[in-house]
Formats: sequence, structure tokens, C-alpha cells
Amino acid sequence: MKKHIVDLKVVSNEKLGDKHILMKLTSDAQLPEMRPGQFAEVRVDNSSTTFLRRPISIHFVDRVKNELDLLIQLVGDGTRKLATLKAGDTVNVVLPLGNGFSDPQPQQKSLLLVGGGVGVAPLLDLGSYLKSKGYQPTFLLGARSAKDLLQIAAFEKVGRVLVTTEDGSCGEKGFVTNHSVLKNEQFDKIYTCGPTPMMKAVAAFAAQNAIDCEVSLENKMACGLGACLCCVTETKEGHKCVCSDGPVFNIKDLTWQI
Amino acid sequence: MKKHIVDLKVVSNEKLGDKHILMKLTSDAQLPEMRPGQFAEVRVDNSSTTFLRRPISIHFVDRVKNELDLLIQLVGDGTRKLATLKAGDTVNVVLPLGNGFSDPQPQQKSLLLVGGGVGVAPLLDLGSYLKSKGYQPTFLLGARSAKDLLQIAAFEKVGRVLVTTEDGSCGEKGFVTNHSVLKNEQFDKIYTCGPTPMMKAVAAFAAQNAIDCEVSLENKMACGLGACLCCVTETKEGHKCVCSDGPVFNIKDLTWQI
Amino acid sequence: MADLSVKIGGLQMKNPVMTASGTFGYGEEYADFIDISQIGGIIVKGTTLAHREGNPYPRMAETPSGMLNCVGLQNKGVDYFIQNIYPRIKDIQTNMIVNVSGACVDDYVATAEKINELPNIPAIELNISCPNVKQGGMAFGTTCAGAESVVSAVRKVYKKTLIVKLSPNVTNIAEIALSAEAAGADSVSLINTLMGMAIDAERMKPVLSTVTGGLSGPCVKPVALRMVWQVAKAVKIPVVGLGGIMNATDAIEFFLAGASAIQIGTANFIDPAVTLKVVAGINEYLDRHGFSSVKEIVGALKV
Amino acid sequence: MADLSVKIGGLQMKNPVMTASGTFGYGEEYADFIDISQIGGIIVKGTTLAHREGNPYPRMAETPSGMLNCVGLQNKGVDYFIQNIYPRIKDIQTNMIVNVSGACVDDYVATAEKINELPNIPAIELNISCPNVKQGGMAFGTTCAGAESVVSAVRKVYKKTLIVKLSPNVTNIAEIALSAEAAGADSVSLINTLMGMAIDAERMKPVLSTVTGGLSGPCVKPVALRMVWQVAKAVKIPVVGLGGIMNATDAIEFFLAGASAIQIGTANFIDPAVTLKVVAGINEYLDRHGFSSVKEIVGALKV
Repeated sequence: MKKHIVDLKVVSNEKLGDKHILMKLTSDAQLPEMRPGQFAEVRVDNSSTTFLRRPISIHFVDRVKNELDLLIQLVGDGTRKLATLKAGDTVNVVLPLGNGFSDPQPQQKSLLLVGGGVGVAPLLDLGSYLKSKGYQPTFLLGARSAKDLLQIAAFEKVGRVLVTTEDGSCGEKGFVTNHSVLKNEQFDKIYTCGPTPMMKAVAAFAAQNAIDCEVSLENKMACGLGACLCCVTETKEGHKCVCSDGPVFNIKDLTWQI
Repeated sequence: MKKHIVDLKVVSNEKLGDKHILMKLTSDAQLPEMRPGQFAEVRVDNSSTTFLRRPISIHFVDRVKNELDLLIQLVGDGTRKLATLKAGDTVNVVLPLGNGFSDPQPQQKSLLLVGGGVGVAPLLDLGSYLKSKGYQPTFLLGARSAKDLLQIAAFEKVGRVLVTTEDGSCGEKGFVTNHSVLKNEQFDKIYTCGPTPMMKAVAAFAAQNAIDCEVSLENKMACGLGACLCCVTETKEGHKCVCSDGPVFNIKDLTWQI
Repeated sequence: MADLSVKIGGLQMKNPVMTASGTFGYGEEYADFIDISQIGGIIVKGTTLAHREGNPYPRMAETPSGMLNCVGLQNKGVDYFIQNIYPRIKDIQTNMIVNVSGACVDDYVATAEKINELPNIPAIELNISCPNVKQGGMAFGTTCAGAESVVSAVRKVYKKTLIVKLSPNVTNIAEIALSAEAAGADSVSLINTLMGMAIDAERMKPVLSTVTGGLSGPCVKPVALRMVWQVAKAVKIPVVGLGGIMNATDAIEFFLAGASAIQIGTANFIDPAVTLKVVAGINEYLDRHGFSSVKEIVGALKV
Repeated sequence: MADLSVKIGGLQMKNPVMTASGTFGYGEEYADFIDISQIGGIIVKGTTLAHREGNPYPRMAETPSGMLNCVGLQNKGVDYFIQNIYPRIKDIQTNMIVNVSGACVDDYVATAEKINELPNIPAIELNISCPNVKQGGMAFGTTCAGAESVVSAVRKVYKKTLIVKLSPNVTNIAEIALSAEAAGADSVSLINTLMGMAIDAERMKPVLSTVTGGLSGPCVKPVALRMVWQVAKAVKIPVVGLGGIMNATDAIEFFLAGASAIQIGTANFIDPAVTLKVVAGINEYLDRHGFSSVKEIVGALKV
């Protein structure tokens, strides 16, 4: 898919709790083609401390409104600077980057999308895409506590939403891998994105039950294009770039001890 | 005079033509004591290119409104970044720095204040101060063209204003040193600030006519406190810091070939 | 339109802008953004005799106005390059240059010998300054004897343009450059990365898997300019300057300091289209200052 | 409240934060902003045997995340210091340390000998790394023999704490540090400035009167951390770390890399009150991480 360097206009930049923002971007031209699971490299301007772009996964694309939504966790100076952008501001973005999630195989009918923390971001776009293809995706979203759950309403518009919280303040108490749906229902494919321990637990469950499983990794990146080789992960074929060979990998290609 | 590090609030930040801004600053607390000819070191935030503070001379202090005016020429990234500040923004300033202009001697009655370009900045504060002391200062202000003249209205509130422009579009045609007032009137003391060639010409005139003359120099600075010794100028006693020994020097102490 | 063409040894370039090894992949990675054939030269990533997995993740740390990396010459080896990559890139209409690294002199020689056989590779850049590999790499670039040994050995087998990439992590870089020149280098390129380190204070751990890494970006530009200035005064062969070039003005500074050509590295990560903007900006500067050729400003600094 | 006190040779400091020579004047320049007696140590500006006018203006260039300077040790000489400045500063209730420079060994020795007689100067920092003077300065700091010669000569006449300030413009700084240690240094401080250069492309001229100058500021922090790490592993004497420290987190990084104390330089220009903020921030970090003394994190990097 052709990559572009584009100046996008901020439609809105909403604070979600104190650790995340939802940035809606648009363009006078039509937004480039993108696949669920791909990401954007966002340039951070007017910062004395941030030098590199910030890789942000594509949260949702509204083709009718010609809007791109980014769900961003505020982790450092760079993302905090992005949080100061206001409606009407311009942000320079390189996208779409990486390979997205792959389509289900013909025999794969029941699909589970498991997300944790800000890792839920790419799953909204993925779920919407799958729904448009006639699937009925199930979202299994985990968080520490009810207040940490992100975009639940948006997910409910797309498919069934199951929730776990560590403190039990919403949905079932525990981690996503403790959710009863994993015992009570059969899934043909699992897509997951979130903290590494969570993804490894999900991958272990998938492996034990011989379920096809794709994970979306998030490594520190520089170029985002597969040129600098900084963001590599171990695979059965050696080091591969998370930015250009991923960020989505099938667990059978990784060397995770699961 | 005690130096302070203060966060000041921007009251207004007006563009004067395309090369200058007039920034009005205030504070909840009373503004520190300052002398005409002293300057401030202004911190430039949110810039990926500007590292050091910018030395800006004190243009005017309104004790009634508790406002400090800075007249700033847009020369590089740092000053252009300052031009983006809006009313309500905060700017961190170290002031007052350096030694100001000295008071006239008892026998010095008729005072001429000669400014060129953005060098007129400190003369407004100086003129107001002298007026408050019962003097009737004469301003001789030079510029390339009428449109390059700065703050004329403000100067006219304080004293007599004479103008020269290189293209003759306002006042007498030529340089400040060509102005007829220098032939027709006798001055006891000259204060000047502007481009070095202009100040040297003014200094030469003063020397030839045995007129006491003070010049305000503008060298590249780092600390503004006399610590780093970067902004030195040649004096009869060797290198001296423009920031702490100046920025105002009596021409008899400099080594200018005039 | 000024004449931007320059010659580095036998290497004829349409303009003096190259891409730095390890920052531009094999060129293809940037083809969506710009016509890469309009770049004066593309130095593809570090190639070694054998396949190298490189260093473990994490390999990158952001620093004030720059970044550290410790990739460690990850590549599939020269044979893989010849069989699988060369056929893909050999017809790109610009100078495709291979950066060659090794752990010992024989490795350098064997790799250079193989690349010498590739008709569409007009030059190699001998990397004697990689700070991120255990043996070889920087070792050869930090002593005159080391530089002399590897450059003269490669010179014997390599017949085309030989550029030697120098390490800034030395007391006297001009000395090393003179040794490379004496050993037969057609040109020297500098600077490679400065050896640096980043620490995560909260976790009390180094940020990089290898503890130390190579610093690049605008933060190193003042050091790079100084070294280009020192080397250009010392050697007769053309100097290729790099180190923190983000725009055309930076590039002009390197020409004035004595560089005959420049490389753009880290800047490609922030703006994938920066190379051609720099080419255009150099031309604009030359026109505005009334120069008919970029050659006129090489070493033209008024001191 | 953690214990911030540290000892450098015979030098007892209430906290590990010092000011770097040439960035804090004689301390008085900053007295309006902070209680300078609360700083662990104040290293006053470079002092030489004879009066020095320093280099011509311009002496400063702003660079990405840093600055270049070429002041060139402007000072009125050690006798003027003793007669006119020492009486003013001798009762400041912290360690007032004099940075000593010279063009030849005899100059260093003569200057150190005179300062040895001042009861309220508990230590000197021997500057063998100034990049901005023609003779001496960095020359002594770039070879083991040079360092050994000047340090051992000064050691003979100087009885109090002798800190030797090292140059980063070398291939192997650990070697130089070992030579200084062997010659009797009580401590080494590093890094002095990296030699750099800035060019005004429009005017086609160097920005600095001396063409090259010394680079400081956050841009050099990765190089400084790496060198402190290398030197701290090599020597037994305490290391004083500096280079681009802007805040307490930066300072913590230097402790973890092996520095027993740190110096703040260029940051004083951006925030004249930064020193005491760093002292407070170090204490906050130690409390938060459950350390009872700053000594516990010196060299505590987990690798």
C-alpha cells in the first residue's frame, strides 16, 4: 500500500481520562488507503526534547467524514506535546506503515479481538472492517479498573463487547485470559494487541487450543520504514522489523516461550 | 539592582510591520525595579532549535499598569517563536540585567537620544525617565524608510521627535548624523543605541564636539550575568562583558577608532 | 540552475547529496515518497561477508537533538546481497554504493572482492568506524596502522571508487584520514557516529542492549563540521561530509568546511523526502549567491 | 531526607552538586537567585599564572541543544585572584574550588603553588583539556605522557584535593584517566567540551573568532555518560561527571554511570537557579527509590 507524507488537520483532540487522548484528523484531500493494524508516524513539532516521530496505531477511519482517529497514550514529552494540539492545528503524518492484520481464512468464522490498555486502539478499526466483511467480531477488552477502559461505546457499535477488570469494577474480575467466554465458546481466530504479558498469555491460550492468533507488537522505532533496523523482534527467521515486517505477527512466526 | 527570575503574563503581543513585535507583559506581583538601559533574558519555550535565552532591552515600564513592554526584532527562530506568544501565555524572564544609562551630570541640560532600527527600544524608557526628572529630551530617530520607523507616537508623548530616513520618505533625508539639528543646536549629552555603524558615527560626532556620549551595545550573549564571558567588547581596560559591565558604555572607555 | 555535479574519485554524481548507510535501507523503502534516482548516490546498508543478526533489542534511544543506535550491522551477508538484493536495485538510475564492514582484514577484502564484480555498483564505502560491533569495526578506524592495513588490503582487490568512512572517536582524525589516503583511498567520508550512552534513571538500566551505541543527528553537527574542516585541510582526496545534516543550510556549511559531497542520515527518519529538498535548497543557495557550480563553495570558508 | 554528602579525595561536600568552571563566574553572579552556599561546591573560572585577555569576540555560537564557546581562559591571573577576588569569596560557606590552567607545566605548578597557600580553597581542578588556547590546555589532556607530566608536577607542590579535568577529544579517555590517577590525582572530572565548529552559511564565515570552539549542553550528554562509564570502570579514584546536565534526572544518570559527584555548567545559563533544583531532585529520587544515601547509586547501573 502506497505510503504518504501528509499534513492533516486536527478536527478535535479529546482527553480520555488523564492518560490518553483521542485525536481526530482530517484532510482536504481524501485520506490515503489504510488497512486495520497499520500505523502512522506522527511528527512532534515545537518540542525541545522530542526529536523522532511517534508511531501511533490507526484507531479508526471514517470514510464518510474522511476522518482518521488516533488513540494515544500519554507516555512521555512527545505524546504530551501531541496532547496540546487544538482543533485547526496541523500535524505532519507518514502513513500507512507496516502490514495490518490478515483477513480470516474461509473456515475461520468466529473471531475474537482481545485488547488491553491502549492496545485496544487498532482493534476498533479491525472490528469495523471485519463487520463490513460480514463477520460478527467479539471484543474482549481488559483494564485495571472501569475508569481505565477506553472507547467502550465505540466498540459496542461494532460488535459484542466483553470486559474484564483486575479490580472487578466492570465486567468479570481478573485478566482477559480468565474470562469465561474462553471456556464457554469456541473461536477460530484471535487478534490481540496490548501489554506484552497479556499478549503472551493470550498467545499461550491460542497455542494450547490450536487457534490461529495474530499479535500486534509495539517496539521503539526510529524510521518506521524498515530502514534503520532499530525496532526488531525475534522471529523464527531471525530479527525482523516490527515497523515493516509487522507490527502484526502470527504467533507461529515468533519465538515466544509459550 | 537585585536580579529576579520571574514568570510574566503576556498582556498583548502586537506585530509592528513584518520584522518587529511589541510584547506587553505583566505580573500579579509588582514588577521588579529596573533602570533605563537594562535588559531582560527571555526564555524561549517549545522550540526545537532555540537553546539559549534571548537578551531583549527594556523598552518601557508602566508602573501604573504594572506593565513591561519589550520591542523585539524578529531575527531568527528564537524571536519568531516569541512572536507566536498570545495574550495570557506565560514567559519566563530574568531581569533586570546589566547597567543602565547614567543620569546626566548637573551641568548637562540638553539631552539628545539617538536611535536607529530596533535600537530605539531602550530610548523610550530612558526618555520617560529623563522627562520624569524634569529634562526635555530630544529624540533623533533614523530608519531606512517611513515604514521602518518604530513607536513614533509613543516617543512623541515623551519629548521632541526628529526623524531621518535614508529614502527621505519621512523627516530629513539621510542618516541621523546628517540631521540639521546637530548643526543648529548644542547638546550636552548624547545617548545612542542602534546599528554599530550608526553608533560609531554618532560617537564620532560626539567626540569631535566634545559631547559626553553613552552607547548601548548588543553582543551575542549566553548567560547575561557576566559569568560566561562570551559577549565581551574591547575597552581601554581590556575585554569587558556587554551583559554585566554594559550594555551601556561611555565612548571614552571604548577603543573605537573614531 | 547551478551545476550540482561532483566527482568523487571515479564516481560521477549528478548532485552532491548521498544517503548515509543504515538510514536509507536499499533505497526502495523511500521510493513511495520521492524519485530516489534523483539522489546523487545511495549508500546501502552495511554489508559483511557472513550473515549477521546484529545486536538484541532495544537498539535505539532518543537523545537531545539526536539518537543513539546499536543495530550492529544486521545484514544477510554479501552473497545474499548479490543474489537477492542487487538484481532488484541495480537498475536504479543513480549511484548505488555498498557500505562494507568486517571483523578482520580478510573479511573486508573478501567482501570488497565480491562487490567489485558487480557492474552497477560503482563504489564502496569501507566502514572502519562502526562503534557497535565487538571485533573489527571501529578498531580499524581508531589507529593509523589499523586504517592503513585494511585500506591497503582492500585497495589491492577493489578497482572502483573506494571511500573510507572514518570514526570521530579519535584524538586526531586528520592522521587517520592521511593514513587512508596513503593506503589508496579515493575519498574519506566522515563522521560516523560518536560513541554514546543512554540510561533509564527510573529503571536504573542502560537504554540500549549493548549499553553504548552510536550518536547521530543535529547534536553532532558541530563536531562533524570541525572534523571535516580538519580533514579537508590535511588530505588531497575529496571529503564526503556527514553528521546531523537536516536541511540545505546544514549541507552548505559542510561544503564550506571542505566537503565535496555530503550524506544525509538520521534526517531521513524525520522527513523521508528530505534528500531532494536538500538538493533543491543547495541549488537555490548557489543561484542566490551567484555561484555557477557547487564546486565553487567547497572549502570556500572565509577565515 | 537522604544523605547527600559525598567525599572527593579530602574534599567533604554537603551534596554532590558542583558548578562547572566558566559557567558560574565566582558564584556572586548568581547570589541574587539562590543561596549559593547550599551548592556542594563552586568551581570558579579558569585561572592562569598571568593575566589573559582571552580570544576576540565573537566567542559563542548556539547549536542544536547546546552551544559552542571560545572564551580562551580570559582571567586577570592568579595574583589578582588572590588579592582581589579571594577575599570576597573566601567566606562563602561551601567549597570554593579554583580551576587552574596553563600554557606549560611550570605555569600550572606556579599557579597551583600559590593557590595551595589559600586556606579557604580546599581543592583545585586542573584543566588539561581547554580546547580554546593555542599552547597547553588540551595538549596535556590528549596524551598519557602529557597528562602524567603536568599532574605529577602539580602533585608535588599541591597538598590539598587535586581534581583533574579530562578532555573528551581523545580515542581512549580511560587511558588518560589512569595516567592522571597514577600521577597522583585525587579525582578526575569529565567531560570538558567537545571540540566543534559553527559556520554562517550566508556570510560564508565561521561563527567563532577562533573558527573552532568547545561544545557543551544536552547535545553532549550521551558522550559524557559513556565516558564517565568507561572511566569509572577503569580508575579507583572518584569520578566527577559533567556534560549537558539540565535537571536531577540527568544527574542521577551520571551517578548510575559511576560519577560520585556532578557539575552543572551550561544549564546555569538557561536557569540561574537550576543547581538547587537539582539538589532537591536528587533527594526526591533517593527517597522515592528508598535509598538512604546518594553513595548507594554511584555506579549502580544494572547491566
